[in-house]
Amino acid sequence: MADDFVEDQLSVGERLAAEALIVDVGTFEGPLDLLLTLSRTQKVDLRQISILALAQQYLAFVERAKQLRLELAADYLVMAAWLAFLKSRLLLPPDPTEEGPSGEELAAHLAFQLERLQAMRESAAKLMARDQLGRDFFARGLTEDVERVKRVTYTATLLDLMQGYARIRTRDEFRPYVMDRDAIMTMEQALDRMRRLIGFAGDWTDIATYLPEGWGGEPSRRRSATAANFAASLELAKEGHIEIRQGDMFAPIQIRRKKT
Amino acid sequence: MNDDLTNARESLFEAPPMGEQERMVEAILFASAEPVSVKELAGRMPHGCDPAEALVHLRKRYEGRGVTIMKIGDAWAIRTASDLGFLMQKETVETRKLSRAAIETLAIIAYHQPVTRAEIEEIRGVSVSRGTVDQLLEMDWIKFGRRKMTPGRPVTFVVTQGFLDHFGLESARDLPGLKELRAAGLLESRPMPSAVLPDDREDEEDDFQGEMFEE
Amino acid sequence: MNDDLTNARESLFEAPPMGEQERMVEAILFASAEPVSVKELAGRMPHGCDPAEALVHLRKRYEGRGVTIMKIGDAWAIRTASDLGFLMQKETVETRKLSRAAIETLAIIAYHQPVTRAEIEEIRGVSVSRGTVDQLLEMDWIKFGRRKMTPGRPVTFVVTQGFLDHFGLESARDLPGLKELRAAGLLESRPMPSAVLPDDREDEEDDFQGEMFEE
Repeated sequence: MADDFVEDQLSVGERLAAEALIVDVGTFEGPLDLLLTLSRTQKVDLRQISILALAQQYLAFVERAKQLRLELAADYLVMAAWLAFLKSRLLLPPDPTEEGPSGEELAAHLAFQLERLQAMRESAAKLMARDQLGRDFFARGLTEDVERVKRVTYTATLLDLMQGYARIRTRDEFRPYVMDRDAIMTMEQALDRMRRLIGFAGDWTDIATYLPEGWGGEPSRRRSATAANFAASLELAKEGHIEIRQGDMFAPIQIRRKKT
Repeated sequence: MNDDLTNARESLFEAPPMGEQERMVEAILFASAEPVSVKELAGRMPHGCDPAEALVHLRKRYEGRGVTIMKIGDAWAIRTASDLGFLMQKETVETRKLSRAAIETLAIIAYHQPVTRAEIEEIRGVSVSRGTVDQLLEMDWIKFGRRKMTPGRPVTFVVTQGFLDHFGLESARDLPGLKELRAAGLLESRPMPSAVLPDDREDEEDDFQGEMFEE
Repeated sequence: MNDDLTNARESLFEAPPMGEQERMVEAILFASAEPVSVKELAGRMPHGCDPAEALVHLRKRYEGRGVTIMKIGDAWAIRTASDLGFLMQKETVETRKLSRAAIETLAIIAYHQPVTRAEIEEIRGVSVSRGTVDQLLEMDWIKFGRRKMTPGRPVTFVVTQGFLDHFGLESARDLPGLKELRAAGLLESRPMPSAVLPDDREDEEDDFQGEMFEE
């Protein structure tokens, strides 16, 4: 009689608690959080918690939520299904043919997860209870910034120097090509001139003597005119107008009109 | 064989006396709001100085004073004694209130570091929102650590010097209750006994693979 | 007439010992972003404190230390000891390439020394800025040579021993000529009949070739 009364009282109390939880359902951070909250009603160390009792509490909670037509998020229902499975494993005698971990192993892991989450919550609270910078202890208010003194040193390599010099000294060479024509004699020019002169070349004559006036002095001009004259001579020889000979290596090249 | 060279150098640039070095460290630490590493101290002090030794002396000198010399990671800073915080209402900075999720995530990172996002989610039993991680990153309390050498090479999170500085910790080893947690095995990552916890995605995959091979 | 009240209060709230007051002043001065007046100190410290006296003690304590307690106007602050100001500087040395104008000017001086500014400008085809010459003088790569015995007696520039040391040259005469530069591929331009300066070593060889054809 008295026992029944107490039990009734408890069940009323439990029902109220369950309803209070359901009202709070939005504040739970998922099924594990809810399980941790439920486990507190067992008023025992988490290491001695009855996972079976906890599973029953959770399933009762979900049942109650259903009756109240409360939408529970999917993960709550997944957890309910899993706990129902766990419950059956814990209650039934172990089936030796069944694969996988035993109900006890699964229960132990869930207990571990709950204990770990609880431990992290407590640690977080301890951490936040510590003296904090800017609240309990303070950094220097009047800091002196480290002044960055930048010293710049300049450097150059010998290569830079030589390239720089070469750049200045060859600047003139970058003028348009046509501007340098005064130092260039083309083969056509030479040929033109030699055709006119060749009639007078009855005897062997050094090709250098055919250089036009003003092209024998400055090296660049002389080089160009020499080359043009030589090329023109070859052309005239090919046409059969003259003959060419050279006595020795580096000896003067001589031409004369071909006797016809 | 390098000793000769070292000795030669030392005689060439004689370091200032230790008392002077202590003054220098004192001046540098006083001037900075941020912790200063021993390396940086050495870099700013004259050649041949031993800031580590100077710090030992300096630390002793400030014991019980209104400010203390604190070690934060591998750096040093001067902070006011925490029993005098009540004098500092004017300097108190209102810190942004952190959500419960952010505080728990921070604690998990601090106690379990280096830790992956999946591991944080396993411990908390819910997914970690991007905003939470972003907020902690922004506060410079956490940073990315090395990638884990597990499939997918996930990034990990670790706490920063700023975190240590904020909570007055010399290192993450000094976190309150760390030893007890470790002794209780609560910092181990213990896998689910090979089966199906609904929110454990990794295990599901493992099981799937296991089944494939078993069949 | 107020004394009675004050006394009554003082006995009611006993002021902390002077050592504690000193700690408080130390912490406040340390954490404050601005110098703090005695009045403000008194306002922040517990009733009955005597910050002025605490300051006397604190000041003495910091005598000869790396930081000093300084009076600024009618307020107090902790500041770096004046002899340690050099620690608040961090010198970074940055090495930059010499500007093109400076290199060209330097090259002309090296190849044509002693050379006047007007001559440099003639060769470069552009005016030489004072800054460029000053920079080279400052680097100790050029110096003033003898004045030219021409109207106006202009100063000349020559390269220094520092210049030779930097470029690893025995003398400026060791500088490679245009011909060698070309052989080394330093001149991209085709070997063209160039407007040569009479002192150009290259010409010696050109002439030699020319003579071949003359014979």
